[in-house]
Amino acid sequence: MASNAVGLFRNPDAALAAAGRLKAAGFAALDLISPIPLHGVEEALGKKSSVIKRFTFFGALFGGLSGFALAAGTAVLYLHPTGGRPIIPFPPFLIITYEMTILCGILGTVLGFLISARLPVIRERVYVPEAAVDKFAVTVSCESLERAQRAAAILREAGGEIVGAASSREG
Amino acid sequence: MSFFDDFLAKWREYRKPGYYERFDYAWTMTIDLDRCTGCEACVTACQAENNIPILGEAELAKGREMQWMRIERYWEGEYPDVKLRFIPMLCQHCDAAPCETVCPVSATYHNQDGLNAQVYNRCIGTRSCAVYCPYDVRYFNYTDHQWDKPLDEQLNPDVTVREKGVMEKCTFCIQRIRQAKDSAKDDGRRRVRDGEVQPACVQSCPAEALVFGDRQDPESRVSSMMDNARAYRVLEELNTLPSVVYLKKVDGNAG
Amino acid sequence: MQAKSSPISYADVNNDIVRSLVVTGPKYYITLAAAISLTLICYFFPWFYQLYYGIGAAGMNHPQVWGTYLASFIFWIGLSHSGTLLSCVLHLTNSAWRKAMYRSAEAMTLFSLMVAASMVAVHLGRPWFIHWSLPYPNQMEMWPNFRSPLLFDVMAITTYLTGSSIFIYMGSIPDFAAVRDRTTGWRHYMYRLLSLGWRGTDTEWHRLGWAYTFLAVLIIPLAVSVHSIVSWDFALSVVPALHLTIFAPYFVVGAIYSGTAGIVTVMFVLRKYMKFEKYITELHFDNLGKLLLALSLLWTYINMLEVFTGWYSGESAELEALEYKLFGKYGPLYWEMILFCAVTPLLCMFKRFRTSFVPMLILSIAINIGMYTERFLIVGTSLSRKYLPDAWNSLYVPSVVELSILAGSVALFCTLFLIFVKIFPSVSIYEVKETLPAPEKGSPQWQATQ
Amino acid sequence: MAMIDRRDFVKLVGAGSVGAGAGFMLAETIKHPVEHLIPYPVPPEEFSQGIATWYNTVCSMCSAGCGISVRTLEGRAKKIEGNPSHPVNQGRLCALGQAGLQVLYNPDRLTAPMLRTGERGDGAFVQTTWEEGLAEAANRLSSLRASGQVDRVCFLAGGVRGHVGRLFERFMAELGSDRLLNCDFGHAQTLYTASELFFGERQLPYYDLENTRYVLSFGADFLGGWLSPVHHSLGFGRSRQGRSGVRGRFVQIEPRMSLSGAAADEWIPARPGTEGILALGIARHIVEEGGYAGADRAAWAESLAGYTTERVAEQTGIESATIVRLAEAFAGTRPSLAIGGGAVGNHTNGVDALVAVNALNYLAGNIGQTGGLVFNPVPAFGPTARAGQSGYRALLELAEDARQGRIEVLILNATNPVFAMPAAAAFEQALAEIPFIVSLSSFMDETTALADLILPSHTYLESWGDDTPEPGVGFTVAAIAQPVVAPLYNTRATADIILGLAQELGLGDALPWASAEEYIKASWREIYERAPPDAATRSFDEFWRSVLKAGIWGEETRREAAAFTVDASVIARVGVAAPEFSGSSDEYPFVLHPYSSHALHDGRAANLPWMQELPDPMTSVVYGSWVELNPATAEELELREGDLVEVQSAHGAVTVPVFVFPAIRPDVVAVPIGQGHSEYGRYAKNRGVNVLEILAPLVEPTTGSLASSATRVRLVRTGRTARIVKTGGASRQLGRGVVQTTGEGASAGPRATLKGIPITVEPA
Repeated sequence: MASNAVGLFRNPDAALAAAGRLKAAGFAALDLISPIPLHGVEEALGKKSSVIKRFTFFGALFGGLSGFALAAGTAVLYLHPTGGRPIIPFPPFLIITYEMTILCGILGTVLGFLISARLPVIRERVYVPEAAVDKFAVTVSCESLERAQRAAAILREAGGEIVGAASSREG
Repeated sequence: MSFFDDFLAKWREYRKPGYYERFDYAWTMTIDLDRCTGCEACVTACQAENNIPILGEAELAKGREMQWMRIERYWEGEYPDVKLRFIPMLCQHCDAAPCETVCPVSATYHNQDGLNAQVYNRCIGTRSCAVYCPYDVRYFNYTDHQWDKPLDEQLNPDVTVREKGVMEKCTFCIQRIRQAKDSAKDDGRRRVRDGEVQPACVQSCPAEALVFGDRQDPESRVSSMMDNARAYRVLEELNTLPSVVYLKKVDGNAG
Repeated sequence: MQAKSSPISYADVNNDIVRSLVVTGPKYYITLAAAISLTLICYFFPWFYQLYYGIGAAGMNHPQVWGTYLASFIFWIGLSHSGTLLSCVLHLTNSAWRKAMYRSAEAMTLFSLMVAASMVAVHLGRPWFIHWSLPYPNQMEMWPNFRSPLLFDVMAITTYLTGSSIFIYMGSIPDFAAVRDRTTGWRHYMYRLLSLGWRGTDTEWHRLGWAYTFLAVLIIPLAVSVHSIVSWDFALSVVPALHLTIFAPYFVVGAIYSGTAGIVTVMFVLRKYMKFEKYITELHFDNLGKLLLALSLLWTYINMLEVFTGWYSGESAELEALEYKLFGKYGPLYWEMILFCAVTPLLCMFKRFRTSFVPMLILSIAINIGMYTERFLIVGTSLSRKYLPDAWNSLYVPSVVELSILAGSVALFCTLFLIFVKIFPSVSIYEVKETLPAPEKGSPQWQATQ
Repeated sequence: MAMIDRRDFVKLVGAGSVGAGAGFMLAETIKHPVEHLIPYPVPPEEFSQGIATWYNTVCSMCSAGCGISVRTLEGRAKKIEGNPSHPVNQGRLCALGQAGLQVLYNPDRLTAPMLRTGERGDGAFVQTTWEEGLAEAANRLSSLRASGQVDRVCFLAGGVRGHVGRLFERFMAELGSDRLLNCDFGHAQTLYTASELFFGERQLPYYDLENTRYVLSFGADFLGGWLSPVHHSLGFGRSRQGRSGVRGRFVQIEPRMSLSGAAADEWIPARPGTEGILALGIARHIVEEGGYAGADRAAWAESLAGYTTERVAEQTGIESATIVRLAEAFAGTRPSLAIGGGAVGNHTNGVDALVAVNALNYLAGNIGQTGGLVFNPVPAFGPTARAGQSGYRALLELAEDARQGRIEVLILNATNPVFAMPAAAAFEQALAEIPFIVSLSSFMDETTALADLILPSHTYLESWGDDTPEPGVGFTVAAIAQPVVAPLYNTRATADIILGLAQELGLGDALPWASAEEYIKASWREIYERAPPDAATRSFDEFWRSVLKAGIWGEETRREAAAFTVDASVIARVGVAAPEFSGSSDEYPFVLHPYSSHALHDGRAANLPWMQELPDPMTSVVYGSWVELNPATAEELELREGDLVEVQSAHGAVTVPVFVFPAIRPDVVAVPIGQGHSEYGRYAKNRGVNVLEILAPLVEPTTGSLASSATRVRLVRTGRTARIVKTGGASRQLGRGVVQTTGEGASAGPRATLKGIPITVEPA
């Protein structure tokens, strides 16, 4: 039965510090909820690497190819005489290619973002509304209530405003 | 995957050199400016043959004339040594037509006779072809045109009546070309004879200034006319390669 | 920096912006009603009449087959050019003053793009077949002609519309989340959907940062390409005054120029009527003013080039077209354009001018009038002076229908924008917070949000 | 969205209905009127779907008498083209001829007989039946016959040729009245008289333009509207580029550049009315220095002594050098051809001037030569009605008689004198005095509007008839006119009306034919009998069918170039007086040059939309009238295009917009004839001005025809302006090489090399 602990902090540094301590104490499943993107998160919770750039790249690649295929394919499959002009003129078709590259690049990026950020959310997760205004919350999800209470203790001594530990439906 | 095979097959076919340069005919019109008197018989002939609407004074005052064949007139010199030059201006059926590339829906394209064809029911009326045409020979239906009854009984059933929002232009009387081809087929001939098909303007020209034919046939009259030293094309520097060839007017000295 | 002028706390930001969404006075409803009815009367009814009568309802003739509809199209596309583009550039260069204004700037992009797209439909002779310009499987055995500059347009605008709407949406996901927590009823549901269940965890922020940056990188070249392509509708023809290599940069600069002026206008309106004095300050107008100055100089330079090269060629076609543009029936309009777009913006050399709001508003409107004139001159005069002098027969005068639709398109834009400010946080909550100092222990606002 | 309260609901409904309304409106607005491709559910059996039938007949739009082939589909006439086997137009046709379809299908045609109900001229008519109409007319005529006043019946026929014209003559003869007047405004009466005076026969010679090498045209717009434009154009084209190595040259002498002037190598604006003097100046130079070696040289020298180059130069305003140059070129180039006509014949010295032109041909030895003047044989049906044209003077007499009450009944056919006569002639007022006017016109023209009884004729495309072209083509030709479509309305062929009238009057035994068709068929028997081979080989019916098929019949009757000599008396009376003008030159500084419009001819085509929309060849103006001014004149008077000016003569004034015309003498203003109808259908009515109204009633003494070019006018600015609707724009090339020119003999140069995509055509 899983449980989690939440600690609210007034300012980002305290929250970061708390998070650092928890990590040191071996708590892995940390979430640092903040109203603004925090700097120095990497230092506290370790490096994050993102797969988005791959989505962007392959999206763009796919877009480029399909763009040219679209133009060239149309020209070939729906061919009519061009009065001596080439069936597949590169300069104009490169423009189509270019646009499609960017279009699919953008769509790929969005896809990458949603997947890597695990959005949209289907199931409820721990959330602290104040953290969308001016609080900084650290949430830890643990496998047992005991560990949750330990985490709560750490949070409290790290100067957490409101600290709570509870078991949740979430497994 | 049949689609892909189909694509490849066609692709190989088209990449054969000269596929898209191989035409059935290369219809050409030559206009001898030394014969042209500017009588405008061709204008009325075209209007009668191609169901060109009667616009009325108000539309014409807005500058929306629609006669596919028009006579342009240019003055030279000052009184009393003044000369007036006429030149019949119609769709030049360019081989490298700017209007064809710009049409987003391929409503105008180069057909297998080397004609610059306009597909009325495909046209969505962007009017960009008229912008790209250096000869200003494309005319737009700014509204639905009516014929006071019973004038509509004259309308030529071989030619459609264009609706509002559609671009139209000279077709070299494509309906006549088609009829000539059919009759050639009926007679078991493979090709249309020279002079067998004449657009309305050519047919009517009282001074025989207009000649129409297939320039690929070395015996045709247009070929011989194109060999004339006076042959030139209007705005040749634009490299649109028109199928209408003019013969220079001769400035004679009457002395 | 706002801290200097007035101490704002994180909570204030939320309060103000949520208020701007939920608290709505009668003034807003009156404005909205006015905008909507104007749109109907000036835009849709004339358009229906035109559909019934044919394009003849407009004043175009032969060979002047293009008119104000296309001019408006370019104008709106141009107006769309600063919002997202500027936002991207500033995001990448990481300049703080962007943060308070970029949201509404991007909205401007979005809506002017929509209006522009609608102008295409108005311009067409048979708009009920407009879908033929899209590649879709059909019975006609025909697909669009990808050689056509107009089809480049279709592609470019679709891409740009998609790109900029995604960009603005992504940027506001955290704000939707913030608003979600503070709203009730249907609004709550709406924002819950829009925010995709955003929580604001460090991971989410990290991913958003990456994606946002990638989008910015992709959208900048896109925006440049879009207006280049618009310019190619003209430059790829063989019409004397349009067949110019400089057209693409000319259009892009012009677009950013008028777009930036548009931002100034929008900023002013937001600041005044949405009570955002705290967030939109002299600083923004100062920077925008500098930008306007630079752009106006660039624009003037290209304009001079256009005229000079045309004149220097000494070629009849070029000269006639040029002469008609400068001294023809529409000559006065040309000089009006020069006055509005090349002369008056020089006032931005003075900081006092840049930082005073009303003058900047007037300037920005003047610039956009001038820029519309430029587009009208490009579309409305060049075709009257093509190669065959015998065809130069009649002057193109925009008809009542055209002018009404032009006015109506403005109303349409306003309508869209008015709806926007009630749905989107028109100032970015979290990015504004980023510019604020982090809250301290015992800060008084804590109780406030209990 | 949880729940919707009433207000939201109302909002939604509102939005929805707006959307629906928009959609509906859209659907409505883009609807296109339904066109029925096949108009007949049950087609008549004479046509088969989609296959055209061609009928050969004769064009009646002008007096040239071209042969036409009419393409008919589903019983409707679709297109008029030239009849290739007709020697006059050889398959070609002018704009006016092709517009004949709009005469047939004109929306403003008279559809049934009508009787006047209200006052004259207020256009109140009531429909009636043919029986009643004919009875009404017959009553009038028979009562006059009874009272022996039948000479008070006047038939005003517009110079209809062929046997229909004959029928009129016979009818009037049987009726016992000799008042048959043929008058057609465009008719070149002076030309006939001139050739009668010089050649001794009252018919026009054939101008062999095709083979000539030098044309000297005095005022004759032979490519525009003069006599037989299509045939002349054919000749012109062939003389220009039809012969290898030879390019016919030609000089046009006229005060205002016409279509022919534009085509000419040189355009010489001589003082109006002095063209004849110029001709004699050239003639004298040919006689004196040109080495004319005829037996009658002395007589000519004596007769032409007065016309020294200097004096002629002084009178005509042309340098002596030019005169000498023209003389030498004309006499030096063989064969050459001098043509006179148009405005030259419309001066007070018209006939003399045209005689002078004939003399020129004689002195250059062009008479009877290929490429010169060729005499025509007697027309197939003998001398035609047109030869007996009665001109302006006859109409004045008619008007006078009418005023004196000496005219009881006036029958009008294919003529519109109220429009064509100057206001000074007070013809309209005279008509008011005539108790009973019958009009056979197909349209409600100005004269028909004054009629008491209208018996509308078929148009020429619905009628039977025949024709001999004028001028002839050098050999005997007769063309048949046949209906190409079933009659559209309750109208009758003119001949049928006359025959019906004859029946009513009991002249049946003299005019026994049941119908026009029968009459024409009967009259062609004599043609049939004239041709023995035909008579021998095939029956008349076969002959008849072949003629109907070909539309033309001819016989090789060229007159051999007999040595033609002029009688001394003729030589003695050769001479051209200075032209007279109405109005003093200081009060009326400009000579008015009215010319028949290219499209509208003399106004008869003003009701044809195609012709109204045909840009004037010289000015590109459509719909409406204008006055042409030399640029210098316009500058002097500070007038610009579109300024409305009042053109005032001593006999009236018209208000027209100015058109600055580069090729007109500064002392001449020109106004086209044809517009300014007060009736004549929706396309013609109240459009432009009718310049004929203000002409002075001066006549050419010999023929009594109207000297229509002899009026002086002044221009008074009104200060108002009017938009001249025209299709043409800038009138200069600006060095863009649109129309390119080259020197003579270029055709012999190296072959042109035209760049092109190497398009390969599928091998046969």
